[in-house]
Amino acid sequence: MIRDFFKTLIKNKKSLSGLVLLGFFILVALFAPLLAPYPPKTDRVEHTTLLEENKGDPEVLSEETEGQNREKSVYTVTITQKYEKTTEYFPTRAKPSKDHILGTNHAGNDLFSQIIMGTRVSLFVGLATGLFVTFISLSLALLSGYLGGILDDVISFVTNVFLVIPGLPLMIVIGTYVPMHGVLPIILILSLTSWPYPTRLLRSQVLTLKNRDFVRASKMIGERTSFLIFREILPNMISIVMSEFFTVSLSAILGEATLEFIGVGNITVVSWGTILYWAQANGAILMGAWWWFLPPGLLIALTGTAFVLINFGIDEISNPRLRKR
Amino acid sequence: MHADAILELRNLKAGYATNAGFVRAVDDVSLTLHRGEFLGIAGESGCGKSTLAYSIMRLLRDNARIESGSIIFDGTDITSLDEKAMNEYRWTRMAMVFQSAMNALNPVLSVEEQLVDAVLAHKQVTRADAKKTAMEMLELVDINAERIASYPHQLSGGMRQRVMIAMALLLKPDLLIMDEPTTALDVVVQRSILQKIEELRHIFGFSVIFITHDLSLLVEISDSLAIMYAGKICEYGPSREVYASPDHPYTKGLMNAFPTLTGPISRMGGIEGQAPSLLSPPPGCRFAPRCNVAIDACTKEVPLLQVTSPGRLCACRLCGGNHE
Amino acid sequence: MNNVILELKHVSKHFALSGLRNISKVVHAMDDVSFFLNKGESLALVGESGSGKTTTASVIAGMYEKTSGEIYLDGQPVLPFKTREASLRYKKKVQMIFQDPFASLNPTHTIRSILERPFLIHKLAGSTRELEAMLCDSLEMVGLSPAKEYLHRFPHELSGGQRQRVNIARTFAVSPEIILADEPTSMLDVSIRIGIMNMMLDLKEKKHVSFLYITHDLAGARYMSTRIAVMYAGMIMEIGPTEEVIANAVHPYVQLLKASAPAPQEGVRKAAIPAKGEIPSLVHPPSGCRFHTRCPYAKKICSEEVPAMRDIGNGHFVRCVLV
Amino acid sequence: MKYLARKFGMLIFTLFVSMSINFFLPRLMPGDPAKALMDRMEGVEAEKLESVRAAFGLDTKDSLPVQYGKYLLNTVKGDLGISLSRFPMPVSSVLASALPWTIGLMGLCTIIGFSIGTLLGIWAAWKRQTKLASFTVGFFTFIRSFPYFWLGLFLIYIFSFKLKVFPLGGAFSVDQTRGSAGWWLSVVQHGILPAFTITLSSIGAWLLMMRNNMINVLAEEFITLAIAKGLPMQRIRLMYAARNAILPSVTGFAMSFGFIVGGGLITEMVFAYPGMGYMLYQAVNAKDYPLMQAIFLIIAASVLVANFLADIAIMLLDPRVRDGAK
Repeated sequence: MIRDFFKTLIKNKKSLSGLVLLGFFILVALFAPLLAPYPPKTDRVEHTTLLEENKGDPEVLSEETEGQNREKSVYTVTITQKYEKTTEYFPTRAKPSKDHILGTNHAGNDLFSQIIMGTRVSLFVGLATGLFVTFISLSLALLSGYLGGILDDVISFVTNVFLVIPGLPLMIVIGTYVPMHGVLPIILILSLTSWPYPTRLLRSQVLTLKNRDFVRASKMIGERTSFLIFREILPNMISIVMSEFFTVSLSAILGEATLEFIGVGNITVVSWGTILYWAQANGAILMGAWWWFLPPGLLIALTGTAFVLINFGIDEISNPRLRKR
Repeated sequence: MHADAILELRNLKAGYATNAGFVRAVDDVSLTLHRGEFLGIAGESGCGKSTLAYSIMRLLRDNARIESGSIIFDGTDITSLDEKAMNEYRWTRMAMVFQSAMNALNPVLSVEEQLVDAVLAHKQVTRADAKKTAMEMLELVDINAERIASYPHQLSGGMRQRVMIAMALLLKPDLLIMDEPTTALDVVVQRSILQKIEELRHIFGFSVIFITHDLSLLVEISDSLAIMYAGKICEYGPSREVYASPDHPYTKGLMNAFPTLTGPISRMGGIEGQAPSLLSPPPGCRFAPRCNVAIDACTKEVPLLQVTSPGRLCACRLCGGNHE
Repeated sequence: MNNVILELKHVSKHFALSGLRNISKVVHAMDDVSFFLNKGESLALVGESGSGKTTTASVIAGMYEKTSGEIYLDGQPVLPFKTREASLRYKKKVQMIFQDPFASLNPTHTIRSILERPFLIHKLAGSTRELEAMLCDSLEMVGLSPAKEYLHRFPHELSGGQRQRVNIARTFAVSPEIILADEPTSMLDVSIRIGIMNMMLDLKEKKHVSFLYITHDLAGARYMSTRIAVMYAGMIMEIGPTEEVIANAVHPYVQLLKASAPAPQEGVRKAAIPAKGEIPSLVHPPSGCRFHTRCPYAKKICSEEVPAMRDIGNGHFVRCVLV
Repeated sequence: MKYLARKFGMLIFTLFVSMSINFFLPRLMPGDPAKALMDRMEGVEAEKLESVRAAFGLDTKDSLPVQYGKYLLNTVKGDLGISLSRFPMPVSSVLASALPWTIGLMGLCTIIGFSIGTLLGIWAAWKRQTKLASFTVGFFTFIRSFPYFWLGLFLIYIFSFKLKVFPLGGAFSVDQTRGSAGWWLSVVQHGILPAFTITLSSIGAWLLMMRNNMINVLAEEFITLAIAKGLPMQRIRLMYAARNAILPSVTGFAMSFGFIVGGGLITEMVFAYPGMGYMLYQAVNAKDYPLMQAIFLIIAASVLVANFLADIAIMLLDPRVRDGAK
């Protein structure tokens, strides 16, 4: 059935283009280290050449500065070898050029490389949050929708309460308290604020399906509850679950960028959001450094568009009224 | 055009586009309805009877359209009218009652607003006068005029359908089209509404096209009967005659498909198989694949609707008619 | 009587309304319902929507827990089930056909995976080959042949009539003793209804099952059953041998139902039916006889006390004080 | 009325939950909260630290429930503690200076965004076969994928940096006397870009919601009946279609309000617009915890009130809700 779902998804023009776009970003993220011309956090390139064998003690033979950004030193490292190392520092805040197609930032990091590597973080945070939230909300929805009773009352009540507490300010406040190591805290904070809506939506879907005759018929022949939930109800929820997954992922990507931009996230990580943070912190606009802040935003929007397109396709599949006639 | 005909359909073709192709739900239908006549159209789901009703009111929307043929209402071919001119006919000359009053009534407007709306759209009267007309009409369908302030959800299923009927008769139309008006109702309520329609017909003298899948109902209440199968009319005639001696094998099968409340209980037959898809109807007679008296020729030639006896028509090569 | 297979004694089912504002409000879906079903017999349960006929079937099926009363299968009180084994044992004997053929087959499963479940759950097949044979048999039994043609299909590839046949095949898979048929033909096209009815009648004879046939159509009930029970607003109003109840309806409601049913063979348009109105709210059912608000013969006493079931002989019972 | 009472109860309870989050959040941090705070604020003067401890109720020997009770009481009375970054100003007076700007900007933008989006949605559904309608829907869908703040950056770059038609940031010109005509003009000038950003990015949500609802409603039988009745198209579009289609939008309005307020806050940050959002930004950077938490509380409260108002609107618009039938 999942295979059928993707088959219909591929047949739909909108969702197909969304899937292609998303696939492109995933490929970029997977092969980022190969695609990025430089490591994202480096500000220089070093060339080292072996000059001669040497039997003396390690020593620096000569040191000179060539121009503004170039140093040259001749030294021996061990007792046997003599090297020449050329360190070339990247210019800072440089315009796009042949060497740096999207220029460099205030620390001289290559922005193109940062953007490529940033795809990883943004996409990972988005998809991981989407996956996590979908799992949580689906579990809650099945529990509360199928089992009903007091559990349902409690879950729906809590859902309704958290549904109206504004998410972004809450994320910011929590984010400033939580120590940021890696990207896990951000995923957790994003999840914390985005579970209520999908939970509510999925729960109402479970309630509808639960009362469908095919579930009652299965119960009548003696199926266990687990079978009813996972084999009878769940397969009928694929499109709505997928649609929720993409919606949550999109808002997580936007949310991550926003938190990073404000400086609440982990600013040492290279992501689209932190690129924008550093751009803003260093007055990129006032310098007219469009190459610094335009590309990350455009990429966020393109990723978002991919998700939205996929969801358009899903909507058209599951709601015939929206189909183009 | 017959002198006393209020409506005449000539070779009407209509249908809707789907992803898989065009579904011609009404295929070459010709019918005449006389003034004051009660015509029943019976057919199973998907036979095109609703498309036929919507065509007459020119209500086909989105992907649905009238392909060809003419609908002559009181001497005018309304298929050629523009929307503005068509609106002169809608509700003043012909009105319609839908199957589900719950879905057909606007849930956020009161009964008053919805009734008054219809009057004000066509008549230059004050709001108060329109309301007075509406209240009188509600009383006629046995609803307390004070209920005019109600919203649809505050009424029971039967009352909603009565409101629909009151709404349809507000402007005293010449033709009332009823698309399965009682299918969603319980049998007792259904009966009382049918009686009400009869009563009102004697007061106002309108003609009725009554569409339903329930043939047993039609035999009792309609003057004439048209049986539809897979987009075509296969038999037409006075109700009692069609009931007493059906010509078409499909009609015969249908007549043998209703258990009765009186008389001996005998094993009934029904009809084997299922109605064909209108996307790719079978060649020749569309009923041939299910017909137990079909011969080879039936699957090759389309039978035409032919007069078999005065006032009666049948589209079957085995009941005396000719064929293409 | 050792011929009785199923018996209901004063069974009631009240649904609590959800939500805080409706606390303490209940829907009286089924009140004081008593009847029995003989082995191999077909009893029709007739009523309009909201009469409680589907609730009755669901309570017997164990889908809803009854509020009060007792249900006996083979003379033993059953429900609620204490163990899964007890539940399975019961379901092996009592099966249900659902009304809507479009909703009662899971659209994501093939006919095979739907139909093999009862055999697997109740461990009826010893081997895969045996299972295959059983699947084919049960499809051919309901007139879907060749069976292999249907097994790999999805429900949406079948017509309404074919789906209802699959449903019936599923209920018969466990060789039950009782079939609860909840308006099995009401959503089907007129021309194929009678075919499904005939098939059920044949299966009843062949498999020696008892039928509780639920319907709103009096004529259909007459075609299908030997005894008939008429429900109104959650209560049984009249019960007895089919021909007798239909020919000599005693309860005013049953008379009304009879007068309302289409009857083309009678030839003339019938006189106005006496009663008006619709089934009352079951949250606040009328006091006394539930029909008194619509009854043309109602007296003062009718609104005061609930009439008891009265035996008028020949297995014919009526719940009306005027009889 | 029961409906309103229930909604009001929900409002109060949610407010209580928000306050509780505020109270427990610092206490949920691992280890001793006071020490954790001190660690985070190296080099803070002793008196500031004291006020932090006081603000969080960490200076007392009271038990947790007593602290909680005191906190709730103080909050209800409007005592939100002392700001750290603007020491020793009380948080409430810091907020008082920011609130009018936010209410002015956001209130206006929300109403404009909702109105334009909803009207466009009605239009896009009615004319959905046309190219222009599909293009509009596509355009706003794309816009919606941009983060609010980035859209702000982009507009500043184009209109303020390149074209120099609008100021770069702030809410008014410091050269003008407060309250003078010139000052008001500068307020408008400063407001246009942020307002445009918020409106532009919020329109998409309303448009799509309304369009989808409209398309669903247009397929309903009561629309067919309205056409059959020969009603004027304008009346069908508004009283029959839009009147029904707007109901989910109003509910959605209430729910998305928090999101839009959030987006608006970020927009303020980009434009250095001296409202709640910019203040939150400053508070985050200065680790001014009492101010931050108070801002969260104020935003939560206003979103909740907006929700309540939307519930009232729904009640007025939908007779089924009024009767408790839905």
